[in-house]
Amino acid sequence: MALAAQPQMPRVWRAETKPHKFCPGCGHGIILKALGEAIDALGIQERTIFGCDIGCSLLSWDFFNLDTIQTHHGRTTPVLVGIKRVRPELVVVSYMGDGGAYAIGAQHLVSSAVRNDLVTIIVVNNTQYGMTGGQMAPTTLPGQKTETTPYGRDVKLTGRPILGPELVAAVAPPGAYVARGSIANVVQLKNFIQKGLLNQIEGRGIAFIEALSACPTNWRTNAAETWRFIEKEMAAYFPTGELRTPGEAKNGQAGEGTPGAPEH
Amino acid sequence: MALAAQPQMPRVWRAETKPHKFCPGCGHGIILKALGEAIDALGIQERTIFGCDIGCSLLSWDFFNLDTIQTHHGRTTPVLVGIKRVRPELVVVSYMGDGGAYAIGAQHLVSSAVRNDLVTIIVVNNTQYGMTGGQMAPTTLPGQKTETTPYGRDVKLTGRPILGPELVAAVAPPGAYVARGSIANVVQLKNFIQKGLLNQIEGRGIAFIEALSACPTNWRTNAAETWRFIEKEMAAYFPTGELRTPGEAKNGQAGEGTPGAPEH
Amino acid sequence: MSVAFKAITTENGKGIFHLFPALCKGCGLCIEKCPVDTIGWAKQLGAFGTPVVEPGHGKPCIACKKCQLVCPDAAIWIERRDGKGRSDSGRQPE
Amino acid sequence: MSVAFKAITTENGKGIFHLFPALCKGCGLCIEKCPVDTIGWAKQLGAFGTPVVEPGHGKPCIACKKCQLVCPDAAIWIERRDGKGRSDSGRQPE
Amino acid sequence: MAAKPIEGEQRAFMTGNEVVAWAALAAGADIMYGYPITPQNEIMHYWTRMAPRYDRGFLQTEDEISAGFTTVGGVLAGKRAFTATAGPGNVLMQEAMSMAEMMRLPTVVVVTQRGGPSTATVIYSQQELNLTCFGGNGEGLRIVYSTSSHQDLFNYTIKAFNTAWKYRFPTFVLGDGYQSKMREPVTIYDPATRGIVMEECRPMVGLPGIAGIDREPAHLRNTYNLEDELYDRLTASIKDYQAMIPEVVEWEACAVDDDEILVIAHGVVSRAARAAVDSLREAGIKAGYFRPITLRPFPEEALQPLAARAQRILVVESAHGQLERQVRASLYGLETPVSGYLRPGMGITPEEIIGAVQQTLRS
Amino acid sequence: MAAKPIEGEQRAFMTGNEVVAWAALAAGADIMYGYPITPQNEIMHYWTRMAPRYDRGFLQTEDEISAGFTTVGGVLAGKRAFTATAGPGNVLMQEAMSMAEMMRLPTVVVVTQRGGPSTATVIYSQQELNLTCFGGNGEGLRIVYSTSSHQDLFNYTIKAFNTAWKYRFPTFVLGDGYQSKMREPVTIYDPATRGIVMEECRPMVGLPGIAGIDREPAHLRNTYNLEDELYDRLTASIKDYQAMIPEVVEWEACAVDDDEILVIAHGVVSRAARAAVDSLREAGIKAGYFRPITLRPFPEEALQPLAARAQRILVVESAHGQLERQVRASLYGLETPVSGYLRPGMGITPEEIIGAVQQTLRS
Amino acid sequence: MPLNIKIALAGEGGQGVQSVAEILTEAAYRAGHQALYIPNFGVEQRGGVSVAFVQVSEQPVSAPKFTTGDIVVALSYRAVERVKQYTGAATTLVYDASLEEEVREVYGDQPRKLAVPALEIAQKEMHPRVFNVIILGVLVGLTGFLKQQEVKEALERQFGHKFARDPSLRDLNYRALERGYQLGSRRGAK
Amino acid sequence: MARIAEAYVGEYGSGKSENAINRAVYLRRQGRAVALADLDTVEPCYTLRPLKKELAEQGIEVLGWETGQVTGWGEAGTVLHPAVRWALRREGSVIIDVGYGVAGARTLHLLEDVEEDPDLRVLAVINTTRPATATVPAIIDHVRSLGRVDGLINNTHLGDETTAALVQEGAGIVTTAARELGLPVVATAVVEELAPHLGERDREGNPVRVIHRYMPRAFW
Ligand SMILES: Cc1ncc(C[n+]2csc(CCOP(=O)(O)OP(=O)(O)O)c2C)c(N)n1
Ligand SMILES: Cc1ncc(C[n+]2csc(CCOP(=O)(O)OP(=O)(O)O)c2C)c(N)n1
Ligand code: SF4
Ligand code: SF4
Ligand code: SF4
Ligand code: SF4
Ligand code: SF4
Ligand code: SF4
Ligand SMILES: [Mg+2]
Ligand SMILES: [Mg+2]
Repeated sequence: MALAAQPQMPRVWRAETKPHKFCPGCGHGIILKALGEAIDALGIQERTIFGCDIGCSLLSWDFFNLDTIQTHHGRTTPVLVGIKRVRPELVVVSYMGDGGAYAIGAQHLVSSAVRNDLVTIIVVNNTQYGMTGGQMAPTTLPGQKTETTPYGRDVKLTGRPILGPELVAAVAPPGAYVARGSIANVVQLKNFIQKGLLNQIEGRGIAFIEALSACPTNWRTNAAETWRFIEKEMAAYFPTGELRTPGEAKNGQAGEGTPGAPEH
Repeated sequence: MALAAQPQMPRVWRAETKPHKFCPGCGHGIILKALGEAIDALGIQERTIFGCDIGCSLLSWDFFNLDTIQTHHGRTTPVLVGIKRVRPELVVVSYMGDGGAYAIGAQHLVSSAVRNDLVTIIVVNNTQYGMTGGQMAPTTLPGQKTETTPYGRDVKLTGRPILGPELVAAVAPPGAYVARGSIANVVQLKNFIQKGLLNQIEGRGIAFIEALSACPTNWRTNAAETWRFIEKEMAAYFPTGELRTPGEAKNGQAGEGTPGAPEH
Repeated sequence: MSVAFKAITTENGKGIFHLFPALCKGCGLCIEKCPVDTIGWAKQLGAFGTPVVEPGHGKPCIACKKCQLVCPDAAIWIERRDGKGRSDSGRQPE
Repeated sequence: MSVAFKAITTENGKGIFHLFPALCKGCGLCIEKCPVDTIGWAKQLGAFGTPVVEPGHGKPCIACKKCQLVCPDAAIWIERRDGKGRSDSGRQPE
Repeated sequence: MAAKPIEGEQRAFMTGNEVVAWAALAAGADIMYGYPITPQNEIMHYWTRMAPRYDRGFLQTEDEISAGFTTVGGVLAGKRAFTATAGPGNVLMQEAMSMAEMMRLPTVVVVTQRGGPSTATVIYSQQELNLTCFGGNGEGLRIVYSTSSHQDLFNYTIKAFNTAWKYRFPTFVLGDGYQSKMREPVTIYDPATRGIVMEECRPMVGLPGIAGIDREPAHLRNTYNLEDELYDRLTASIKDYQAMIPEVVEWEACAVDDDEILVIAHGVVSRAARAAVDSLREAGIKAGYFRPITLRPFPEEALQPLAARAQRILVVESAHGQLERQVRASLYGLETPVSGYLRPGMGITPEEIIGAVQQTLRS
Repeated sequence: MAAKPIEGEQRAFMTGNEVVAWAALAAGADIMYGYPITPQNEIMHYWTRMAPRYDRGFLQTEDEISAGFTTVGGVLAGKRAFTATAGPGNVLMQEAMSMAEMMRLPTVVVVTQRGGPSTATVIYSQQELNLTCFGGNGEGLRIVYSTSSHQDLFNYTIKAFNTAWKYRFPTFVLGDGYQSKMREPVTIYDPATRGIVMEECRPMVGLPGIAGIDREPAHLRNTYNLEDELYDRLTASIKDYQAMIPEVVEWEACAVDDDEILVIAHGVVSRAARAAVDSLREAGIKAGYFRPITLRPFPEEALQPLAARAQRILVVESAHGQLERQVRASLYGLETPVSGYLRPGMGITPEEIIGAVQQTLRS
Repeated sequence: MPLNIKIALAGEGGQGVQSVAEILTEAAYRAGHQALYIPNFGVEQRGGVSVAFVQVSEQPVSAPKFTTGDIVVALSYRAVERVKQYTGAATTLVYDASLEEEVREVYGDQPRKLAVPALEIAQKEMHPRVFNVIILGVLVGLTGFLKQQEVKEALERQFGHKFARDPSLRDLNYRALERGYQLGSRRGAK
Repeated sequence: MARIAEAYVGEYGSGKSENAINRAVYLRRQGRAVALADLDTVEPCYTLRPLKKELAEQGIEVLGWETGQVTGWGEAGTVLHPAVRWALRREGSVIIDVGYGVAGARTLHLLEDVEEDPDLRVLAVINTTRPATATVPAIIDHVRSLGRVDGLINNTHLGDETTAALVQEGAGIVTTAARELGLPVVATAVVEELAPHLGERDREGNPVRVIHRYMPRAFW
């Protein structure tokens, strides 16, 4: 069937497991398409390891023609850091939800950022815990109803939405790449992810990309409302763009001296 | 012994347990003096709960005439948040080392900052793990020799010193108080701590104070070298001052609307 | 490649609209994003028993590929009728 | 208060230098911080078998209280000879 | 405080997770701290809906470590605080519970067991027995109630608060995903109408008066310098634990007068065991039934004579021998052959147990 | 790779922690991941000093959770990776080890037991037996070697890597703070000179060739949808575990031909037990000695006949009955009276054991 | 009687107790004995009393710590109290002569005592730093299972790099060892 | 035969699923083509999924995943089956089991055409033995919190302990509440064993629907 039209899936997608298992209209598919295209563009399929978390990201455990490890909730980055330290030639991608990244795994995120670990972390911000049925996440918007904020997120008691990339940018050293994209701008998102992979490949440092995503199932939104929630509500709290690109100096960061402890 | 001279310990210090257990020249004593004076000044001895971590901070478990709970490594803030949520009239002070705060307890620090928990956190930055004999901490300076960086901290492999207050400032909402003081400026440090306690008392939000401290034992420094290390080496990486004071608006933080999920 | 998907192919305006019913989940994200509102629900049902989409419900397609871009399931492939569509990254027809 | 500490009291320059040997650990932080370098090691040993400190090794004390401020063990209390030293916060003599 | 959540008694039909939420309300729990995990989620969902109405607190923490330590904080402050978790969350909960074990803090944790190890399944198992009874780096100085029905979930959730605050050992209500999701009738009640007096919750920090002036400060620690100090501390706790056993231990038995084979099961599996024993008796097979309700302390004194009298013992559990190991250790010295019908993570029906009994008797 | 860390054999006088570091070097360990904690610190300290010389890696992580999961990453990548921890760190280590247990990952963890529960003491205990053998939400499908001397520490650290990679169960070397900190003579050697061949480490991810083109991708998971899927997975692992037991189980016994009282102890306490038994024999008291070396799998087949022959059994341990519970469960069916000399967190001397034996014989 | 000796040493953090124990045990090991040394290490080491347990024997050493020592050494005020638990009827208590008063208070008329003026000798005749080497000498003299030469070699292994930089240090240490040896062997010879 | 489209909403554990299943079976036995959609997004794997095979054998098309089909129901898996979203576009009758959740009936929003479907009726299932819906005011509050509701179903029961009197008592409470809400009571649901005691209509005159219990089997 020589020239029959075929879906323009990224080459690294595993067609045998498609259609994938994400809900209709789930942002995960769009983000994984952007990731797949970035991997294709860089030609790194042979040396890329994909790690997914517990959360809806785990549904991608058989998504790619990549060696893949599905880990524990919040623990994907440490597993991949463990791999990267002994196999630096591999490109490791840590894919997780906002709960895994900013709640239970926050110490790993902070520490990998501080160490400037050579990993590319992609965090799917869907403003709640998708897989467990829609509880509050650190990213939940003020007033947003979730299963654990049935009367709306009360900022006074539970805080305001966490700004993940801003957090990473505050602690990551020069060489880090930090950005926030959105499924509402796929070309930009793919570009951010590709730059993030390149940052790792070129050994400059950590790459952290948050992707604003959609969870129509738990938001209970139709397509029009889904786009509105991402492009209006979420965008009001989570500005997209690049926060740190390698080469750029960092405020309040002293030079590269090595004073060390006094010698005797 | 009516008018015999007595040490000018803060009233809230427990004289029966003095001399305290910290090493000669340890910065902990100076910071706890500043804290004691701040508590005295605010007259809150009766309602203050002191929590100390595992690390040299635990040596303060019987330091004050305050109800005190010594917790686990990195877990002091959650314990005190647990207390504060059910006894909001109490003033809770979470006292810990840089390892407890920025390594094993980083998820709690980030989350309390995001939630704007009403706690006052004091982190003693002595650039390493004092209690366990001087291993690398997230705060260890580039090139500094520790028991786990015997050839000096290699920035390429282990990262650069973490900027704790900057991290908290990046995620804490308006109402937060964030500062970095130093035992090299005790008056300022006491002032920061007092403002931090007040921030909690007035219900504005989290208060986070990092204190640059000395660990002559593990630094293997004499008094002159100790001061030099704090005032020169450490100061080069860790600028002192207030990073966030309540009232000040925060960059990139949207207004206080409550969009929530779309209503129908 | 051992897997092949059948396309429903429709020419419309500047574009050749290939829709893969085995992939389309009927989420409607593409419908909302089409700048000329040409995408609408088709009669045909997709793999999951949902309607699939088709062009022809609005102004002619301008082959901007927005729909292809946002589809979470790679269920759309837009070829330009002027033949430039083959420059996409991703799987080529075999 | 059930605890009392013995002081070694020395008058020097503008200050009355009270040193509590049961508290002083001989760390030397005060020595380094004295603006007039008046503090030095005394012969006397403190509670931990270390030397304690005393004024009189440099220029006269200016009662700036820096030494008291930095002492981690509250082992120094500086009174001003003009009597203003009692305004400190903290425990008063009883 | 706001109105009573339950006036008098009420017969109701609900899921097990709701039962737990109602029980905690009825027990006067002041606050729930927790991190979402299946299959306990609806305990939190219901609690968050109802808590504001009755002036109770809730805090969703960043992980189970924090859920455990905030719960520790809540009880230190003198409040009836609890949390709920399962599986990997229960693993993380152990750090705080080991602190509670050392410091004798009356924490209450509801565990809804799921498959293990690791993420495994979110559905069901009895594989968290070892973990709940002996998790952490301590000696298992804990109280663990294993429930088998919604009525149990209600009764023992209330009782857990009282046992915890009376004896001051961390207390666990061990349920499972099936019980969490099942619906069945239950009588929910205001404990007072049953003459249940809730234990007073005395604060351990934040006591009245100025510390060091009006009273000694509370200086609480879990760290000791010397082997001997720790040994003395533990010996005192172990003594208290031993003294508590006769007052706290609970079990259930039936058809054990003349049984040739004694079936031992706990939790939801004990329902199937009970039904199997009834059927076997009808078929003329002399089977007996024993169910430990407290897994810690284990009812070994009650079990020993029953086990000695039987000719065979069959331990039935949805785990690979966790209960069986406990039974063997508790019955050491007897010669009654023990075997196990062990189905890690699988539900067990009466028919299966009947089959296993027949198999055992044949062998 | 750089030069061999040890050429041939060498007699040395050093602390136990140094021994572990040398053993890991000699075994060809590629990397240590870890978080500082007493009393294992010097393993890390020595490793960090020596690793660069022999081209080995080290990563200090943010906590023990990360130490466990980075170790998991290291072995997934096909490298001989290990970590070391103790006490509260061991509690946190269990989350990653439960993943290793489910996914059959050859992680190696050195545990230097300290007092428990909670922070307790940094000194010594044998209280982490339950935790190391059965920690996590699983079924204890692990291998645990309990060492009693520096020579053991060296031998079993090397062996742990081989057992782990051969059988693919998480493997633990269970030491304690006394062994960590004491100095005594030890022979360190290059395994090759003793004919020990290190098991090959095959990667589980990052395999050669393009996934999906040259080969199937490695898609590794620990999550299952149905009870049955999990059951099948566990049943296969349990079968492998059972099959491995005869090849892996290890123990030591002496003076057990005619003993009236059998003294059972593990780890460093077994040294005192051995010395006590020798003294008792000299004094004409027929005492015997048994030491399980693998605590998981437990050498029950070896112990049963010895225990059956004895008139009394005395379990001696620096914990409150953790070994004793295992002994009772393993020996169920025998009637030899078992008692325990249980000293949680305390060192035990031969004199004490002699006293306890005499006490037991008198009672 | 076969050699089997248990020594507990205690002092303040800076007094070099652990060094003495380490040098002693390593020398014993190299001299062909079975030897085991373990420090006590607690959380409150900071400011706590430092204790070392040394065992030298013909047989493998069975337990790392012991309940009663043959020789117990107390080098500071707090150490006197701290080592009481290791002192039995047959124990020889070695202490710095400056602690006479405390020892009398805590031990009453303990039959076997050896007061050593090590602090005074170090401060007046030598250097405060070699205080612990004097104590080492005392123990070598008192126990008699090591030759002075063996101990000197152990000192070389421990401090050789320092001696190389400043040869006068070697002489100082050897003198301290010798002085202690005399103080100890006089008593040991009894 | 007219197309029937009904969505069952209500409290967690109110008996929505049981009523939805029975309704689907009833319609199927009338010879209709019936699709039963599992819209439970919070805890789906415990509701319809285990019964899917059995219902399918009766010719009911169950829209929703089977537990074994998606890895990730290892982690509860709220993953919505695409067909569910489009349930209202199916030919034949559609019965929708709407899971509980903060969104209440707003979950229906996940259905395409939900606003336009002329046949759709949203029915709130009420069990008065549940504390949150035990009294008239409680029911009114609850139903108002759900959003769109077109009718009530009295599903008062206590499992095996249900009596006809209890059901009748529930009918009284639900009917009173319905009157205040201005909504019809579409039916009183009763298990088959008790159906003879009630007859065609309950004491308030509401039609009686006979319920066969499917759900308990979901667990064993
Ligand atoms: C230790 C532990 N705690 C809790 C859980 C339960 N759990 C599974 S997924 C999840 C949240 C998922 O949310 P997020 O990370 O935001 O991913 P999403 O599903 O939204 O993509 C939780 C809490 C778990 N599996 N392990
Ligand atoms: C879970 C756990 N991991 C590790 C330790 C060991 N530990 C005790 S204190 C400490 C580090 C202390 O460093 P820091 O927090 O910086 O405090 P400092 O002693 O420097 O004041 C560590 C790693 C522990 N007690 N618990
Ligand atoms: S629940 Fe939300 S995040 Fe998860 S697959 Fe469905 S739409 Fe995507
Ligand atoms: S080790 Fe360092 S931080 Fe700890 S008490 Fe001593 S000087 Fe202070
Ligand atoms: S290519 Fe552009 S214009 Fe054409 S159908 Fe797609 S979105 Fe509409
Ligand atoms: S975006 Fe894709 S899956 Fe969704 S309706 Fe359009 S073609 Fe179908
Ligand atoms: S008061 Fe000032 S001048 Fe006087 S001794 Fe102290 S530091 Fe020196
Ligand atoms: S700073 Fe205090 S403790 Fe240190 S030497 Fe001076 S007086 Fe003594
Ligand atoms: Mg999410
Ligand atoms: Mg520190």
